[in-house]
Amino acid sequence: MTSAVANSPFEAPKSGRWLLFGWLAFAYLIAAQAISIAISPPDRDMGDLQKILYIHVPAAWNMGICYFLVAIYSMRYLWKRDERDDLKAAAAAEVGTLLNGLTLVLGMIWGRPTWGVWWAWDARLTSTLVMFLIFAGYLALRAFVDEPERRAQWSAAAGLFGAINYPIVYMSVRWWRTLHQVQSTPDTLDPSYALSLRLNAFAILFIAIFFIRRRYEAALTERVAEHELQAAVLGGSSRG
Amino acid sequence: MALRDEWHRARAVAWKDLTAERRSKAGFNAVAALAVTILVLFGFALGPDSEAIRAAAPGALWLAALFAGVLAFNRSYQMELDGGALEPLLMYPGARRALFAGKLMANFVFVLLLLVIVIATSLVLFQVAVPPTWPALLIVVLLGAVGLVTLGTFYAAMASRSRAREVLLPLLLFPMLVPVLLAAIQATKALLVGGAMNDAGAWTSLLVAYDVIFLILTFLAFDYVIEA
Amino acid sequence: MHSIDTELAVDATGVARRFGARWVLRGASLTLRTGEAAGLVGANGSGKSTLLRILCTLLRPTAGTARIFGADVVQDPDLVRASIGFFSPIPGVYDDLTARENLLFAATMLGRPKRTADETLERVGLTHVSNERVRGFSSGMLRRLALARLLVHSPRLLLLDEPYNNFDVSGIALVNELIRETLARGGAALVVVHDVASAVPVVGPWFTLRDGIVVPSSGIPLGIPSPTPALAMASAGGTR
Amino acid sequence: MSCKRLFLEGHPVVSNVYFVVGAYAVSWIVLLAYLFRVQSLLRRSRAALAHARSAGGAT
Repeated sequence: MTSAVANSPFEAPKSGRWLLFGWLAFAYLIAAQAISIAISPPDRDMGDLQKILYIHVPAAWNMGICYFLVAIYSMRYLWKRDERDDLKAAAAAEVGTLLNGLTLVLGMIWGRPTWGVWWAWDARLTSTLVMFLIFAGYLALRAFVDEPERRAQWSAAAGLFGAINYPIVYMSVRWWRTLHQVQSTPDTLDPSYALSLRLNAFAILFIAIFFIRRRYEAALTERVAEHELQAAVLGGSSRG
Repeated sequence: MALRDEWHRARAVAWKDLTAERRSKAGFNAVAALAVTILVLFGFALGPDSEAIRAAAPGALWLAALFAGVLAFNRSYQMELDGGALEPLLMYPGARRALFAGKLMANFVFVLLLLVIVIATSLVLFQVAVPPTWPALLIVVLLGAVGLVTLGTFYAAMASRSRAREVLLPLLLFPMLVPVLLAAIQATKALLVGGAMNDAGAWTSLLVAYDVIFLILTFLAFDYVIEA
Repeated sequence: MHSIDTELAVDATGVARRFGARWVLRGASLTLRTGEAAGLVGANGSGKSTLLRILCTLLRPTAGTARIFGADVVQDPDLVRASIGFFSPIPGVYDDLTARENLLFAATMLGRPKRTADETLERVGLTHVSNERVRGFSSGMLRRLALARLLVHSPRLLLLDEPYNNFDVSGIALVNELIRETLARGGAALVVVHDVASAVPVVGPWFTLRDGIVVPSSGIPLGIPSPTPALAMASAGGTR
Repeated sequence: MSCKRLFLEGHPVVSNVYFVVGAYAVSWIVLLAYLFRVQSLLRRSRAALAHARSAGGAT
C-alpha cells in the first residue's frame, strides 16, 4: 500500500471528516433557511419576495469568494507549479460558476415580480452575467485541452485574468449605467433581514467549501490514478 | 543589450507577419471586406431610420472591427502552425516575450488598418460627420485597438492550439473585452454623435487603465502560454 | 550526481512520455559525449522523434530528466535552446516570404549578421532562387532552406530527425559536412535515420529505440559492416 | 426595509409566493444536482485508482 503511494507525486486524498462536514453543511443550510423564513416578517412592499434574497445574496457573495480562490490558486500554480493548485483552482472555478448561475437565475426570479421584467441592464446584473461568461469560457478551455500540464498553465492564466477583470468589468458597467440613470441601492437593513442574510451566507459558504473540496478530491484521485498507472507502465520507477 | 536584441527579434517577427499578410491575397482584403459586410448588416438590423442608425454607429463599428479582428488573431498563429514554423520559432534563443511583442505589433497594425476602413465606411453608411475633435477620436481608436489586440493576441496563442479553436477564442475573448468595448464605444459615441466631453475623458482613462494592466499581465504570462 | 559535466552533450535518464493513454517513451536513457555523432534507429512510432523533441525543449517529458551540456531541458530551456539546432522533417519556413527573407528572419532571430544568410544561401545552392517566394519550391529545396537555417545557427549540438529525406547526393553530402563541422568544433550530433547507408561515413555509435527504451547497437544496424567512425574519434579530444 | 426602493412606483403587489417557492426549488435542484455530479465523479475516479493499483500490482 505504501509503495503504491510512492508511485504518485502526491497521495490520493482521503475523505476523512469531510463527508460529515458535508452532512452538517446541508443540515445547517436547512436550519438557516427555516429560521430565516420564520423570523422575517413579510416585507411591506415585496411581500414574501425578499425570502429569495436569502439565497440570492449569499450565492453572489460566495461566488466572489470562489473567484478570489481561483485567482489565489492560479497564481500559486504559476509560482510553484504544483499540479494540486491547478486542480483546486479548477474546483473553485466550477463551484463559483455554479453559484454565479444560481445568482443570475434567482435574480431573475426576484426581478420579474419586483421590477416587472426578467432582466434589467443594471450594473450588478450585467457584470454578474459577464463574469459568468468569462468563467464559462475558462471551463470550456479546460474541456478543450487534454494535456494536463498545458491545461494547467493555460487555465491558470485565464483564471487569473478573469478574476482580475472583475473589478474593471463592474466599474465599466456601472459607469455605463450611471450615465443614463441613477442606480438605486439598499442602504439600511432591517435587523431580522440582516441576521437571516448572515445565517444563510455562512450556510452557502459551508456548502461551497464542501463542494470545492469534493470536486478537488475527485480530480486529484483521478490524477493519482493516472500517475500510478504511469508508474506501473514504467515498471515501478518513481518520478521522485 | 539584451533588451535591444529582444527589440530586434520583436521587430523581425512583426515584419515577417506583416509581409506574409500583405502577400497572401486572401489576407487583409478578405477580412476588411468582412468588416464592411458586418457594417452593412448592422445597417439592415437597425432599420432605415437615420437617427437610430447614427446613434448605433459607434457600437456597430467597434463590433465590426472586433469580429473581423478575431480572424486576424487566430490567423497570426495559424500561419505558424500551417507550415510547422512554430517549432523553429519557439526554438530561437532568447525570451519568448519578444515573439509576443512582435505578434502584438503586427496585429496592432492590422486592426488599426481595419479600424480606418471601418470608420471611413461608417461615416458614409451611417451618415455621421467627422467631429471637430477628431484628434481625440484618434486617441480613443488607438487605445481601443491596443486593448483588443493585447488580449486577442494572448488568448489566440492558447485557442489556436486547442481543439475547437474557432469557437474557443471568441468564447474566451469577448467577455474579457467587455470593459474595452464599453469604453471604446461610449467614448466614440461621445465624440461622434455628441454628449458631454468629460464622458469621453472618463472612458478614455478607463481604456488607459485597462490597456496598461493587461499589457503588463500578458507580457508576464506569455511564457506560460506559449511553452509546452 | 547533478554536477555540470560539459563533456556530456546529452545526458538523458529515464525519459518517458505519454500522449493521451499511449506511452511512446518508457524510460529512455542515453548519453552522448562531445565529439560523438550518435545514430538512432527504430521502427515507425518507436518514439525517435519524440525523444528528439524532448531534448530540444519542444516537449516536456512526462517523467525522467534530460540535460544538454549540463543544462536541464525543463529547468533551463533558454540555455538548452542556445546550444542546440533541431532539423525536423518539416521545413517550417514561411510560404509567402522569399528564400532570402526566410533566412534573414532566422539570422535576426539567432542574432547572426545578415551577411551569413547570403553566404549560407550560396552554400546550400539556393542563390539562383533566393528572391523567389518559397511557396513554389520542391520539397528538396525547402529542406535545403531549413538546412541553411541550421548552418546560420551553427549550434554545438545537432538534433537531426531524418536529415537525408528528400535530398539528392549533394544534399546528403551537405548534411554530412554539417555534422563533421560540428564535431570538429567540439560539438556533438544525434541523428535519427532510416537511410543508414547515407549516415555511415560520419555517424557512430549506434543506438536502437525499441519498446520505448534506448538500447546500444553492436556495430551498424541492419547488418552493414562497421567501419570505425574515424572522425568521431579524431575530434573527441577537441573539446574546449 | 430598504428593498422597497427597488420596487417600481405604482406596480401592484402581486401574489408572489409562487416566485418564492420556485426560487427555493431551483436552488435545491441546482445544489443537489451538483452534489450528485461530484459524488459520481468521485466514485468514478476512485474506481480508476483501484484499477490502476491492481494493474500496478500485476506487473
